[in-house]
Amino acid sequence: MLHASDNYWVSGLVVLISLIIVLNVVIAQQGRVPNIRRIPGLNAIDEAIGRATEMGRPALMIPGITGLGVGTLAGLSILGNIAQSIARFGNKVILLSCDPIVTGVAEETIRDAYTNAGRQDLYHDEDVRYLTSEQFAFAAGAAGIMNREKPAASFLFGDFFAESLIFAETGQQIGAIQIAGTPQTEQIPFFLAACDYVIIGEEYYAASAYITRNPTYLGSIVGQDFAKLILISIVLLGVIGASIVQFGHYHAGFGHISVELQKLLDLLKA
Amino acid sequence: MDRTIWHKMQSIDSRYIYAALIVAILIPLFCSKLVYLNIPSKPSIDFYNTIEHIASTEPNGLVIVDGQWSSSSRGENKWQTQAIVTHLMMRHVHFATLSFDTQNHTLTNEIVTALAAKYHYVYGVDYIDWGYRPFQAFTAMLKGLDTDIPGTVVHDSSGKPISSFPIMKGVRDIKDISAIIEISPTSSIDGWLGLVQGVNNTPLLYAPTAISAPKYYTYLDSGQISGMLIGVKGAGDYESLIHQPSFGTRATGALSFVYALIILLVVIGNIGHLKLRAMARTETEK
Amino acid sequence: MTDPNGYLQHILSPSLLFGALGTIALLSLVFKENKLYRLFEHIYLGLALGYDVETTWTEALRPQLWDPIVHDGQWVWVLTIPVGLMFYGVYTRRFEWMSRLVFGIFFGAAAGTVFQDMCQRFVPQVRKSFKPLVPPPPHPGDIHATLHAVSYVLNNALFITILVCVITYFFFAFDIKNKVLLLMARSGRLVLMFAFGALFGATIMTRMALLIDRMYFIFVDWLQWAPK
Amino acid sequence: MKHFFQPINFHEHPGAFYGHIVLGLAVMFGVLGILQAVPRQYRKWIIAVFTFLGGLFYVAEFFLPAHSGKNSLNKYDDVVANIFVVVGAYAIGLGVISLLQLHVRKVVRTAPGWGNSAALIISFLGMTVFGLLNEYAPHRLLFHGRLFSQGIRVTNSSVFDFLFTGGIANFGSAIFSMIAFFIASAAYRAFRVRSLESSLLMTAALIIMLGSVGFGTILTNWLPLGNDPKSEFWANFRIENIAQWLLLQVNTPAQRGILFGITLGELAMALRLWLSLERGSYFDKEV
Repeated sequence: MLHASDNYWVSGLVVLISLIIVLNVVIAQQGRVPNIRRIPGLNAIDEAIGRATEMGRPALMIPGITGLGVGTLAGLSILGNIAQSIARFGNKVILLSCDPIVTGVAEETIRDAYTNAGRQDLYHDEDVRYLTSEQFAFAAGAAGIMNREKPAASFLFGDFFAESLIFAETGQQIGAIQIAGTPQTEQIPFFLAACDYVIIGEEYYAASAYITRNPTYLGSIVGQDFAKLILISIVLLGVIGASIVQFGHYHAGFGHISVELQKLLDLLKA
Repeated sequence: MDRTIWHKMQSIDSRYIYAALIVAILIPLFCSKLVYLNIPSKPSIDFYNTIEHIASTEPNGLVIVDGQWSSSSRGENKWQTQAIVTHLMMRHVHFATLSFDTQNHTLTNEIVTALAAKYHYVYGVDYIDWGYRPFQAFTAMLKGLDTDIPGTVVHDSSGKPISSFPIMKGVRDIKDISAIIEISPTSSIDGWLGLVQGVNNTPLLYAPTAISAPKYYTYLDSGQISGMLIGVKGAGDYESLIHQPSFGTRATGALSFVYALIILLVVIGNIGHLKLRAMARTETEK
Repeated sequence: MTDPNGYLQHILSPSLLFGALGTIALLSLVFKENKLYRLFEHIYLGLALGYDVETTWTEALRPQLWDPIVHDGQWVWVLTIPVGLMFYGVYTRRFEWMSRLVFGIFFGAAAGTVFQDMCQRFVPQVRKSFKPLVPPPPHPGDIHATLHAVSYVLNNALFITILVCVITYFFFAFDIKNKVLLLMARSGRLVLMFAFGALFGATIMTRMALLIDRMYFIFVDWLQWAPK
Repeated sequence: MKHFFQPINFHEHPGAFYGHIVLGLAVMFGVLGILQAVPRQYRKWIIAVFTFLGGLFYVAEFFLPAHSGKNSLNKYDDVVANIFVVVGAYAIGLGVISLLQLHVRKVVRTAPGWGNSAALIISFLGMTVFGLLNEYAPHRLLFHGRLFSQGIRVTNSSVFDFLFTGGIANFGSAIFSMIAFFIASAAYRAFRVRSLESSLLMTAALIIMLGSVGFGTILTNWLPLGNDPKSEFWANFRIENIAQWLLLQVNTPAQRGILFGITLGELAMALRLWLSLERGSYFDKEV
């Protein structure tokens, strides 16, 4: 499906969901700020930061291994909020980046975090390091740095792939508290096995809302929940429709209805 | 409470685990005479039976062997390729190799030429190498194979027109192809499923890495894929089916040792954990 | 060893020796971080960065900037240079905001493709979830017709139940008090754990095959101690 | 105006060629100068406008009605894609400066570990130089002589092959295979009957493992393979078929459920980015 005009029902559904999200963001920005449920993994962030400060060891951050995409930007947003708390505790951050542009954005994000916390004196250029764009060379470099700098806390938020277990298991073996999240669901089993706290699926995109309680994020979450309601009802209606169509094979009387219903079901066929 | 046996059982140092893992791999690597308990899985048997059926019913049938793997997944795909090509040559089935990855073209050729010498397979008569095409041409080539194979492939890897070879006599389009074999770590088989398999219901055989196999079980159920060699165990299965044990068999043996080690470790860890929990509970009850 | 000189030459052939020493050094990290690992870690990072730079020229800048300008006279591509320089505002205080400007353009581009991605990749998944709870008419001559019908309906019912329960777990803003919904959310998380366990198990074989292949590279390809 | 941007043959009109370049650059730097001169409080608004424009092309290209698969913007797809590739490629310097700055400083100050930093810099220069030489003059002979009583010829491409196939490819496989070690230790530690969730994680993993290896499938090998219709029912209870059923009927809907949530999260994040509604330390900063 290259263009919206290929199937107006599909693109219409996406536009409807987009409008619902934007509407809820605007509503929340005008004061009606909703509340959201607890996300277990994220309560541990303060505990991890406290521990790192007590032990006088830095905190490690990795914003995933892809370029500037929506997943990486969500990760940087979370890491920026965490860095601000770390700065307030007067501790050091080491952020390892796998993409030149992400390095530039990360440098500004961490520098702003320290400035907002009034501790720009603690921020050094070497705290944000670009290693390489090659997946496994980056993993080798990160594992080496983790073993040598021995961070007490490790925050892994972004797009991770096969190398995810190298970061997580290395962090576990140097005794760091690890909190991880990624939109790549195939890697969540490995974070579950090796990290202390893991945020799963859409919790990744709800993390910033949960940490900052910012109206824009909270409004967006409400919009996403409404969208989920719509999708669930579409699926259930589809299941009922498909069942009736199947039932039509047994009763001739249903023949006409099932043809119409089949057309309705195929509206969402890209 | 000094470190009791139960503590030790639930917190074995990782380095001992890694040393045991290396030993579990090296034993089969060095002892090629060891006999391994291996039961071929049903998808492997279906793969084998499909080739056997072609060998007995279509003596001049042509099979396409498409390779998309490179050295990064040679640990699984190399041994699958070797077992498949061995079987094709044993049963004197004609085949044409094709690659959409430069490294694959050299790696596959190394395997085929080595086996061709052993089975006296003649280039141009028993087998042919359609050569390498850039991946950007993948979709266009697949569509072309449906209707006009000589026009789409045009020349073999050495540049000679393929219609000049005896093996290609009478091969016009996909109806003249007995089966398609896809050996790949990626989901490139989606192209064959979407553009070629349905045209003439040509049997499609797939040799993926173990990690990408689950996505395609649905196609096994629906019959769109006729057989599947899953990872290096698929290669081991196939070697035992054609009674030609090679490294695939030993690698499958190593897999069995490694899995046994992991399951043993999980059991030990749980025994230690449950015992300590029971002791702690009796402690609190006192 | 039939021919010691030949064997020595094989062992010491540069490419093979470099690869084998690097493999041993890098894998030694699992036991303990050591000097040899550190050296090959830095060599690997240097090589990878060098390769980044080389491929940036050969696969991006030469074919899409240099050749069009020099060979096809498309001088207009030179105008991308000032935009590219804006990145380097990050190193100055005065032009720092300029780097945000060009980063912003990239944010916009990353966001702009989301509509097509959702229509092309996601909505078909919604469509494929319309699984009927009424079995299809049986194939003629199928002795297990009722069995197939029952398994068809049960499998589809299970599929839809799991799908809806997992989605229910990801509700954040609605304060779920209703008992049934709470149960669905809780069971959604449990099914997720079960699915993640299955995913973990399905990944092991490929990862182990990689280590077996590295052992093959060291003990068969290089040292030739183990049989081929 | 459009004529101004037309290609100019460098050999026939060198003057016009350079003239257009100088004029074009002057205009570009002029625009940047104007942007720089704009009062500080408008800068955030300018960034928002450029972010919106950055995304507008792809949104418009998708939503403009297409006739027989094409709409008026499709002919610019390649040009826009190339612009992002070329401008993005310029950022490589950010990476090189960030990495080399750290290591060159270490070497200059002979700080501890400077030897490794020197090795990094030498490898970097080696791969860059021989990578490019391999592109432009692969077969140039660098050295030939005798080693181990055999003549050897060293060319640019053989040095590149030493660094790439010998180095990068093997090192990549070595690090990739390290994951096998970590899977074993992670499984040992995580698969414990500690809670209902970890028990479920363990059970599913063990079923899949037993279903994919020899000694596992033997547990249910007494059941029929299921080739003929009569034995088809019992074949379902073979462990490899249970494993396959788990991956098909439990894992797939669970993954799809996650996908529903994640895709909505991506859409919401993308909308906030595109419309500059995003908040957080990077976006709230006064510029």
